[in-house]
Amino acid sequence: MVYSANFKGRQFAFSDLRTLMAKASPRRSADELAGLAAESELERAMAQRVLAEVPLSQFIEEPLIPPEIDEVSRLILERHDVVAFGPLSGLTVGGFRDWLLKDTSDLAHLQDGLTPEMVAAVSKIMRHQDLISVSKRCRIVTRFRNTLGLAGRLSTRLQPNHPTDDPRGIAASVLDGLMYGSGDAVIGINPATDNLQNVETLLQFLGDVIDRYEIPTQSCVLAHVTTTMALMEKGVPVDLVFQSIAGTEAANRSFGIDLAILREAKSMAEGLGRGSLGNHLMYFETGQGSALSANAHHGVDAQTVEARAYAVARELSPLLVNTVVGFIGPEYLYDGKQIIRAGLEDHFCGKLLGLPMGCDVCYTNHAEADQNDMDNLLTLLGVAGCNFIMGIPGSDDVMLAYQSTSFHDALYLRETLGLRPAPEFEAWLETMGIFEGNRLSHNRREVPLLKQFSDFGGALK
Amino acid sequence: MVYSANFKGRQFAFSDLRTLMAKASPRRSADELAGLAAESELERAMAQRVLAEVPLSQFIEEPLIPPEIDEVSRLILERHDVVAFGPLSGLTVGGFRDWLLKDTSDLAHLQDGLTPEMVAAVSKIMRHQDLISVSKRCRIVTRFRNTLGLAGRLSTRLQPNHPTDDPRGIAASVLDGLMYGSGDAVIGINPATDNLQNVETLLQFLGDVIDRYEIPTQSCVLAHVTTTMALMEKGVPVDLVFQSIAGTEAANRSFGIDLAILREAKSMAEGLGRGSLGNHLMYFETGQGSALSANAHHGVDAQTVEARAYAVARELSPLLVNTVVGFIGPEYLYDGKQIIRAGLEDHFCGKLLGLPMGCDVCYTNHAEADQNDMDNLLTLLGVAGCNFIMGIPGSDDVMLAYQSTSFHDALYLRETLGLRPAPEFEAWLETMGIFEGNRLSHNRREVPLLKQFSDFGGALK
Amino acid sequence: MKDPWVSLRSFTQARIAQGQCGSGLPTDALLDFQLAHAAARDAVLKPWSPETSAASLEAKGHQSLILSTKVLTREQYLLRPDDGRSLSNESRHLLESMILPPVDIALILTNGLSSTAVEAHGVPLIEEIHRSFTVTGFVMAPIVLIANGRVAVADEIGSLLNARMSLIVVGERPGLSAADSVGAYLTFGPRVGRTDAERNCISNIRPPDGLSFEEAAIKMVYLCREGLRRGLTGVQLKDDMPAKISHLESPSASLSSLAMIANDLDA
Amino acid sequence: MKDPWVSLRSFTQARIAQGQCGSGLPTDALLDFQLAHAAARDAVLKPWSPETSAASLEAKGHQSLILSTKVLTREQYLLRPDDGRSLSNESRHLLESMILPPVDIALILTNGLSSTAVEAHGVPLIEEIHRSFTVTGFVMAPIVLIANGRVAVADEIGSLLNARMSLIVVGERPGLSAADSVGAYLTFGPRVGRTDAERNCISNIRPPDGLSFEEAAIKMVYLCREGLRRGLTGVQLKDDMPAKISHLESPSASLSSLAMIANDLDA
Ligand code: B12
Ligand code: B12
Repeated sequence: MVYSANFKGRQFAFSDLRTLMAKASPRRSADELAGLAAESELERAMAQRVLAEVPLSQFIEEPLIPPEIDEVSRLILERHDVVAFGPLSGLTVGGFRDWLLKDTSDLAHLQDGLTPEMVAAVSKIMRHQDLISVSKRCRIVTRFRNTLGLAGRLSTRLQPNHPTDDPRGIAASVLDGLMYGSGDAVIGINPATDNLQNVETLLQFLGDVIDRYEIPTQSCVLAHVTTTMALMEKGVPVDLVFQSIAGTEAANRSFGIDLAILREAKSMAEGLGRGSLGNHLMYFETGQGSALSANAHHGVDAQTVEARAYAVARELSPLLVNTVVGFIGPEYLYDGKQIIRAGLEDHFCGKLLGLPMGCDVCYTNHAEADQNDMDNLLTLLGVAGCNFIMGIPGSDDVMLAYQSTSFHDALYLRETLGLRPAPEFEAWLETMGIFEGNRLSHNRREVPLLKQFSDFGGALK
Repeated sequence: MVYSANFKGRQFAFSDLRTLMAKASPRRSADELAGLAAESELERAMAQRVLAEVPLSQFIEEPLIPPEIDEVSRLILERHDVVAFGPLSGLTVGGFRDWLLKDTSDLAHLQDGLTPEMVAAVSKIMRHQDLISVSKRCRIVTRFRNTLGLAGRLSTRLQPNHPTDDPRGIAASVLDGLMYGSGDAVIGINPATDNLQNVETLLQFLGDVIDRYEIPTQSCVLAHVTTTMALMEKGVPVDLVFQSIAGTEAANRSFGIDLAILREAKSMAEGLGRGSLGNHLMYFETGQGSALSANAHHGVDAQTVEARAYAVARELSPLLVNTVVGFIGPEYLYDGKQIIRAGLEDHFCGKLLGLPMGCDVCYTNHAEADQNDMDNLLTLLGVAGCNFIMGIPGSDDVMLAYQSTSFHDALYLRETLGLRPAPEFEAWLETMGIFEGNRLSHNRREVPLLKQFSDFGGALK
Repeated sequence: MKDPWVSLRSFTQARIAQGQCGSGLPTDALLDFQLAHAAARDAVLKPWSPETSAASLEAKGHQSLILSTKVLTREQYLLRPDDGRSLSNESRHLLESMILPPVDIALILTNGLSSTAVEAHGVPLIEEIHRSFTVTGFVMAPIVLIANGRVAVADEIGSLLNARMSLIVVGERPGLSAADSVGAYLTFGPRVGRTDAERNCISNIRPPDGLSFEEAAIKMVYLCREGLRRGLTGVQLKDDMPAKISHLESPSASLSSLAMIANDLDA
Repeated sequence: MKDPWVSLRSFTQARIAQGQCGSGLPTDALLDFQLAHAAARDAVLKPWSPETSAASLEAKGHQSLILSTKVLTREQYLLRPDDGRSLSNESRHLLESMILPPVDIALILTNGLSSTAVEAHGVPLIEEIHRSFTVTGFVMAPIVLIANGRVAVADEIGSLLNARMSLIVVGERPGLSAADSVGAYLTFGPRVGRTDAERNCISNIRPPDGLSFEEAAIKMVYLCREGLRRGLTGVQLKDDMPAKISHLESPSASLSSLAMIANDLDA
């Protein structure tokens, strides 16, 4: 196919689909760093026009990364369901956007017919309001010990990190989070050290808390997947298996993983049979720029590679997936504006591909962003029906050194948009006297949890 | 009072309340242009700390602009209601923020106890989420021929401007707007020329449309107030009286107005008795930077001067007030980020001061902003309970040369947040076959209005 | 996808009858918009060199004077309106050093926010204005061309040119559909410190979609006559010119309109 | 305003028990946050001059070598990680021209994303590492100091220094509550093109709230021993060092820990 068009006598030509996709991307520093970005707003607008005319089927004909050299491409092509694609097969990218806006059904059923590249392509020609209103119509529900992703619900990952993994410090943050109603998506610790004994201690601690207070939620220690596998082999109880993933085989290898490892980890964890309501038990994080950072992007723009990571995730029926959107830094998403755009894109692409998509609404101190940008993205994602966000004491992750959403942010969003926690967790919060009608209870300072917790496991002595 | 504080041994001192207010303002180009802005983020953060400690009553003691030289200052001080202020009189600015967030009542009753400066001050130490959640709790309802500002409602001004005021072109845009459900706040034309006969023709035209189709709404031609007065004197029927206003006497004089003129215009229009449901009939537009542009800001920061304009508006019990937030250009609000912040501030301040606050969510081509920024602000204001936004065909005002919200934008917002037009107008839309359950009707292409309109007044022949 | 009333587009440049997909804009319309925005953004930073316009005017027999403001770049122009409102030191000294006889009108052209606009319409509009004022009997100062000016720079220039009235033609900010719009602002008794309440404005001059040069010039002559007679411009000077004068059937009708104005006022 | 469990703050720097106003953060907490953010932003652009550190090391009897990356400014550092990953031409030529004997460990210090961090901890940490490795019998290359480096620059340096293993100490991005955190990354067989899957990491070194220098150094020695023995670093090299080694009762206990490692491995 030839990709070109004219504007006032000026010819704009794009050598291939990969180049066209990159030039059609809304501006971001990652693509500029990679030398793939449009050179002017005019070139970008022209690329979007040309892209709108590309038939969706072209993405099957012209893979952006050859399947011969990349297992993610192979996965995408093998799993593409021609029957499900049927109703869309005659559409162009532009026609697909129109179709999405016109249709009024729940869109979750489309996933098998779509490839990440198709979804990335359509997102590139969508305004924020399009991304929001279409995402809102994709509800993806998953279950382990509770039910996540229902309409009108917003869940949170309680993230109680500590710079030395001191169990007392972690316990203090867990308590804080629970007292603010956080933790229905997962209570998930990033371990400061990947030491096996340390990770085991943390897993035991979280397991004990969940058991003792009968919290309808799941735990996770976000060590490298191979570390978690080593522990499962030793018989350590594991709820969710975490891994950072990316959209190319080479990028995943730079993370020390491949599809086989992930599949193996999943089946090991399934063998433990720890889910009570369902068996979704993988947890993945992603983020635009990680493949480029590993020099493993094959000339594909950051947003498209990101969408490809969702094909990896989809293959493993995860409980939770979130983009850590502003996590890495300004070399990939320069400022609040770029972070907000990327957050909405990632949420949209993930949802359309059938993922239980959450978002770590976040930024680092070296990016041009602040809490106000995060309030914007947070609110927009709330409207768009995001499955979950993070909950970190006062937004300040003292180990990972970045700012994400706080327990308070979740309260704000729930109150303002009338969203509620996962039903099982909500019931627990009411029983424990923490919530009272979707708000913090007035007698929260006297709830039994508070007293008990201080005695718990000696941790807080 | 002395305004100063220490940070790690560094002393930050602010010479007076006016300076403190300016330095505590979130960054914007207007204050930088005026030489009033904080010199670093650190100085800004320190100014916010010091400001948080200032008692609200200090704003009465230390007027930012002396009442001796400014009638707006006099108005503010004279109208300040000590009884209504009572419950707040012991609070500092910081304490006031806490109080606002803690309180759960409708806040509309506070207005008489508050001065613009107090409200501006507290807004400066509020994050976007604070501005949104507090604004949401202020419902200000006004009436002329319909009921505006009810909870769960979102109205629009239909703005059918044309570069030569050609009635056929204007009629075409009016039809377009009505067919998309726009126009319950007002059908309001900015006349390209201030020629008396021309303004009269436009007024007649709008009056005829409203009468003929019995549209429960009001019309306005946004000429200079003295032009509108001249026409009223001649007996021309006028629904709403429009004027741009600013927050200082000198700035208003540069607009060719003062309080006396506005009061006179209001009583002339009241004399016409054209409102059927109520007698709110003034319409004001404002925007940060206009006083500075007229060199009439007296060293006060742009956001505070803007809030003072609301005291002018409040005095005249308007039907509609909106900030035209990104209208002037990058010298006052540089980019999407600054525009979004200012939009949320203005809406918050206006609401807290008791105004039926709308927002012209907009930007110019010389600012660093785009439709995505506007989608953000639009959605955030929808969540915050904004009374109305603009409706312009395809966002493109072909006479004023800027981009605002479109008819489609209003549909998006209504659908996504479940907001509805003013009840009387909603009923009309259903009767006319344009809407069907808060959405465009499927048989919209056959509605009688369409056929009739083409014959109307010869305009569209 | 368009709506059935799309034919009404012949009456307006407004983006009406675009159709809809659900509550959204159809893709075509959205992409058109983004393209227009990209093009408009480019237009903003485009510089203007008054020399070319001076040469064109010269060719038509008009003398002109090139001045400069305190602005050096387009970026500065956007962020520092104050600099666009004042003459550079050299230009001020130049004017101060000239001995100028009193005149009726100081006519000024600046690119303002749109170089595209003054490139498209600047010279013919200035010519039309000059012709209209001259036939009506006004005494004109040399035409001033100045890059990167704001409206209020006409105050300083007008007073230094010893003019009773200043008339500045300025590129209006470029819109999405039209980047070529020009405005004209009149100020009686120009001097630094005048406010906008003391000016009159004629906006959206941009044939064929906006006001024509002839209509614009007639309106200017009308307002100037009135303004000079009453000794003021601004909100107190209402534009009550009857439609019969301004609605020209053909460009050549403009002379008779001008005659009407002259008669009206002299009466 | 604080919550009753505020005393738990003694266990963590995390902003727990802040209290609430409705669903919002109390004003005090919000303003604290904004102040911390303002301060952290300043820290990011702060440059670092390796010369001062070199002098301090010299004073303690350590030789060091100052190199440079392709990065010239902090702004460039932030936007061009690729430049932070490669040596400047001069530095590369310098190393290429030196004749270097094979060594076990190339020890490198760079400010990375936080000059504050390396200023606070760089020299004492490097000393502690050097001491620990030396007592355990490793042969060390001259210490390299390099401004504006990324982790992967250790690949190029390590290979040019003819080292079996590279160990780079880098300023981690500054957080809101701590701008002084340092990380260390180990790579067996350093050469350009190594991926992060082939490294090990020890992070959050920043006494008193993070890891102590002694504990960090012991862990490094442990991982290096293991890595050199097995001929790899990265995901396949799991940190299974028993807690009894790493949890030091006192700094002076570190020598006996090191001895334990040496014994463990030699056995
Ligand atoms: C940014 C970051 C990432 C980014 C890196 C991409 C990038 N371009 O920066 C992403 C999100 C991709 C990432 C991924 C992972 N990370 Co990481 N990451 C960080 C973080 C927050 C900052 C690093 C930093 O400032 N470096 C300094 C700058 C100047 O150096 P740089 O050259 O720009 O950055 C390089 C390194 O940071 C390296 N890197 C990043 N993470 C990791 C992890 C390991 C084990 C290694 C060897 C290298 C490495 O990648 C960057 C590009 O080469 C640190 C926490 C901290 N406070 O430092 C955790 C941290 C280093 N990561 C950690 C982990 C566990 C991981 C994962 C293994 C998680 C997982 N289960 O998949 C993955 C995979 C890493 C891999 N092998 O490639 C741990 C390491 C724990 C340990 N002691 O081993 C840390 C300490 C955080 C934590 N406790 O969870 N990470
Ligand atoms: C920006 C703008 C404003 C801004 C000006 C502030 C600023 N710093 O720029 C604000 C919002 C304050 C404003 C206010 C008003 N404006 Co106005 N404005 C414009 C606009 C959109 C662009 C002007 C432009 O690009 N100028 C070119 C740049 C390069 O010059 P500048 O020196 O930077 O700008 C100066 C002038 O634009 C001047 N100005 C702006 N509006 C007006 C109106 C009049 C009558 C005068 C004399 C001067 C004036 O103010 C600026 C600062 O000095 C034009 C529409 C257009 N397409 O041009 C309408 C326009 C000029 N404004 C108009 C009107 C009616 C008004 C108001 C009288 C409305 C009212 N009822 O109050 C007020 C008051 C104006 C006054 N007397 O001060 C009309 C004029 C109609 C006419 N033929 O007389 C126009 C054509 C739009 C319209 N049709 O409604 N305006």
